[in-house]
Amino acid sequence: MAGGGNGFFSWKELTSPVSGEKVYELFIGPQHPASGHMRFIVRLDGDIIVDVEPDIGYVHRTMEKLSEGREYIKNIPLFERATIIDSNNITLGYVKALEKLLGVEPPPRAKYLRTILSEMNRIQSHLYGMGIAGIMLNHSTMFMWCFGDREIWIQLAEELTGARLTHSYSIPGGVRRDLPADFKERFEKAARYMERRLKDYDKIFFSNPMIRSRYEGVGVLDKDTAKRLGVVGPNLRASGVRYDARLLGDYGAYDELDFEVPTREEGDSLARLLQRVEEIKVSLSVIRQALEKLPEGPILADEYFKKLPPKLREKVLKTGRVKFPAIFATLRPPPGEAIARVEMARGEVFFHVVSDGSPKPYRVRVITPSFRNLVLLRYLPRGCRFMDLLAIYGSVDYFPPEADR
Amino acid sequence: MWLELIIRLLLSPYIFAPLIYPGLVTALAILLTLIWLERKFAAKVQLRYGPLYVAKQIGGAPQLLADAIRFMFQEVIVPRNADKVPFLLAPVLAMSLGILPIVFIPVAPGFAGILINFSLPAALALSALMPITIILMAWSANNKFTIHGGVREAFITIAYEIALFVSALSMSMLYSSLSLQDIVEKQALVPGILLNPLAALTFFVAMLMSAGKLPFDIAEGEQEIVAGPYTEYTGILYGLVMGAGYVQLYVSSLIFTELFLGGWHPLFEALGELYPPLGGIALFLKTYLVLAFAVFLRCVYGRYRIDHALRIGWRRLIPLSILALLLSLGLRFVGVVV
Amino acid sequence: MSLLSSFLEHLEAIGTGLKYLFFSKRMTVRYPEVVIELRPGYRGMIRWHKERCICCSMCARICPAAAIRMYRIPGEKKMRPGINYQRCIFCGFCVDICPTDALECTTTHDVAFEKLEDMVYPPDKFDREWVSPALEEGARKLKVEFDEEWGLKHVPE
Amino acid sequence: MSLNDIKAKLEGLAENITESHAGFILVEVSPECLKEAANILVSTGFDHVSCVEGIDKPGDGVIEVTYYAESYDEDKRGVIIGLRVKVPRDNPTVPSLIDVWPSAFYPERETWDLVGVRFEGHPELKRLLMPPDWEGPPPLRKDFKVKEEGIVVGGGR
Repeated sequence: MAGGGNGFFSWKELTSPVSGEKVYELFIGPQHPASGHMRFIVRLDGDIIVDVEPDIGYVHRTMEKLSEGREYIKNIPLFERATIIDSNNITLGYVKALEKLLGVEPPPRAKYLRTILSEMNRIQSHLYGMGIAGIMLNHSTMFMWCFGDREIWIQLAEELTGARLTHSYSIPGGVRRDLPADFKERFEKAARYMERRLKDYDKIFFSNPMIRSRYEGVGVLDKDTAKRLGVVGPNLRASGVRYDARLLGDYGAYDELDFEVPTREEGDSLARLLQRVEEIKVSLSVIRQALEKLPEGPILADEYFKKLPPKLREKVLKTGRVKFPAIFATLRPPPGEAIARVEMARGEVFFHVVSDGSPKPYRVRVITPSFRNLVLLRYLPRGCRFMDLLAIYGSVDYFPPEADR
Repeated sequence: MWLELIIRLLLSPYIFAPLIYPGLVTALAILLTLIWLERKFAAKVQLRYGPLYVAKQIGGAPQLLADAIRFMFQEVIVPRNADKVPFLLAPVLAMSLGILPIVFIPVAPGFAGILINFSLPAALALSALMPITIILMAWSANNKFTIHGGVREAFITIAYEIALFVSALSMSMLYSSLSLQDIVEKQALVPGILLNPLAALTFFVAMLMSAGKLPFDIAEGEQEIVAGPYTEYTGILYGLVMGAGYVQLYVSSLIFTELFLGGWHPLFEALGELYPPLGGIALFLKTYLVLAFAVFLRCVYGRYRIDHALRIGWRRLIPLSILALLLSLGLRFVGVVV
Repeated sequence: MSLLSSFLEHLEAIGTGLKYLFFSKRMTVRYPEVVIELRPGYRGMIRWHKERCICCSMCARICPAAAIRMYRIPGEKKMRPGINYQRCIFCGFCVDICPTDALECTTTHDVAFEKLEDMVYPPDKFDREWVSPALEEGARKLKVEFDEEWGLKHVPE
Repeated sequence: MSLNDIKAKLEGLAENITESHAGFILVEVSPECLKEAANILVSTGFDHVSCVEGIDKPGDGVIEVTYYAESYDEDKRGVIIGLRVKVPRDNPTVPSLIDVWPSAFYPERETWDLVGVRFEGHPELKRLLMPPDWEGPPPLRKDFKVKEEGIVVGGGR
């Protein structure tokens, strides 16, 4: 029952109502120690889950509608708030689509800087997810360690962008800040620390037989079902599908960097968590390479940089902090539509921006990875034990605000 | 004259043992310091400070006192659908039953609240009553989460109890006595843990299960069932049920120390002449060490799934404890212990 | 065999816990007593320099949260910006678009308000220095250093 | 997978095939042909949809419903195919494609919730993001207005 197995999948079966004398209905959330901003309607037969209905929307902000009422540039901080722990990646999707509409290409250095920040976001977002997964099993040490070590990446991001989480770093045609002079050296120390800590994580959490017994073989997602359900991110790769929007190479500097996308075959909860650990290691190596190869040059596209008054241009070159040209307040892309896909920490984010030539978008469609992974919360826990629900929830790394938008 | 009488009365084992040491006062002191220590340990491992601002100079040690006062004055809410009498009675019962086994536990030769030759089974039997009160809480609160927790508690109880009793029995077999006092006396030179480490391991794990401490806080299961049987409790009643678990852990640790760690040896030889419970200081320190280790495990473990815990109980602990029993038999046969 | 190896893994986990119990350094920063000195470039509270402002209203136009808005000043022809910190999201767009650097991000971020109304800064109040209340109370300043062994180190200046 | 391949595959079904930009192919079909076209795409290897979108166009009196099909295969992953149908605004009904693409389940439910498009055959068309007692126009229709404040305090622009 658990995790399908034969690749057959039918929504009819999954949505058919379960009831009867033996069924015990529990409402997990929205006011519950572990539910997050959502509710699970769990139906149990003894200790076995027969049905889970995730009820989302508790942090829905109708971002797509709000975005229609604002000028293009104002939507960058708006969409950032869907996932503030992974903010550069989600804004990058929007900025990428906007750049396609505007026909602007960021300079190479800006691409590298975006990549560096994206990967730092990925690391800290994975740490966040692992920490939450830890506390779902009442492993408070994992929770505290992950959240403590996240601080390092937030600190680095703050030094780069000026804000801990809500970076608003990528703008059409470039980025807002240049790299601080001592960034490379500070990053190297942080990276070495992180690599060492990952070994301790392994000893106290991932290799701990107690934790393994909670995760191993629980919530198995096989390759075919993962593909059919349109799952993205580490959850997909832990089931053996080598898919990553970074491999498309159409954003950031990923086409010039050498990195391996790790995959796992098991597809169970442990695989999903270990997948994140591997991805942290990959991200560290990507940032290292990006810092190594970082080209010199401007960080804002020339067509916008030229529009600045000469005095400001000098200042930008001196301080490394971009000033916006006045045109940014009323960007008018030509009518048309563009899509963009960016690999966030939790998977691929999809943006579709429609322009009708006015300074406000006609329609912005955003599908976040958590929303696409939502189906897992419905599919995986079936047939598992009640306590597995939270092991699975933790391993899927579902982030309600991101899904609700 | 009166004063002397009162002092003599106070110092007599029948008053001193249940009231002061190892009884109520010590239990309360342990309760207050142990929870603080647990939080401090967790904080240190997790690279933070833990309770601090209640009294910064002594690391926030009176934190639990502050918490207790807060519990005391918090409103006690009784849910409308709850069965009121058992709901209110169960926490009190849990605390009393938790602390009751102490009267059988000697802290020095001949120094116990009730001195009998069957102190080991008597103490274990009394502490085995505790789960019933937890199930009573769960049932009377009439809430889906509490009932789920109560069922879990019932499952867990039968899984650990056999192992707990058999491993204790293996020690009494080794020393051919059911009296804790005799068992301790025979460990004057070699503590029991060296002779039968297997029994010590099974007893310790079963003890963690009985007290519902990590990794076996399954009945409480905060992440799944809010607080299990304790979900509906507030104020001082919650304080009682939370304390009951720690008291139970204290009692089991006392028994563990007497069975495996040589009880009041070696300090008793030096101080016992003066006043017997002074020798019990060694017992106290050892017990505290056991307690500290038990609560330290919170930093290392999460929570086992219920079927895993049951499997550990039935498939691992029970066979291992029977093996420990055989080991004891073998040791007796060889004549290691007279 | 698997029993033994799992026993060893248990021991390793406990050992790691003990290692951190005895040999570890806390990462907490005890905030009101010490304050982390933020690096220049941090996007904190926004300061307006009245004398540099040319009243172009670009800041109000780009503000994504409608926190900066233009105020009509009685007796003056031009409108001047004021900010509402109930709404401000500290994106710094206003600062970046200001052509004359009349707006500036300070590194003060820990300001507290007693009333919601206090968070509205019309032009006459907007031109002011920001002081961290912790520093005013005499907190020590710490600098963040990176460290291979403990991640972040907070060293006094 | 190029534009011409798709054109060849969907010969006769599609009303219009355009490539908006590299890697983004828009295929317009009639609602009757939607399922057939989707089946062809699945057999071509576009095994999941990332998104279902409804765009309200009151000017044309239609709602455009688009399924964005993606593939995990290495040679096709650079391409997104948008399968677009136009349905009348006053009765927007589209056959549900969850049997073809199980991954369309939640996006379809969301589109029903926020744009008000009915997906025939969808077993669970109930509120997903909006509150269960929500009434009134679907929020992503253009006649649902969000009031935005002007940039001047005490008066319009």
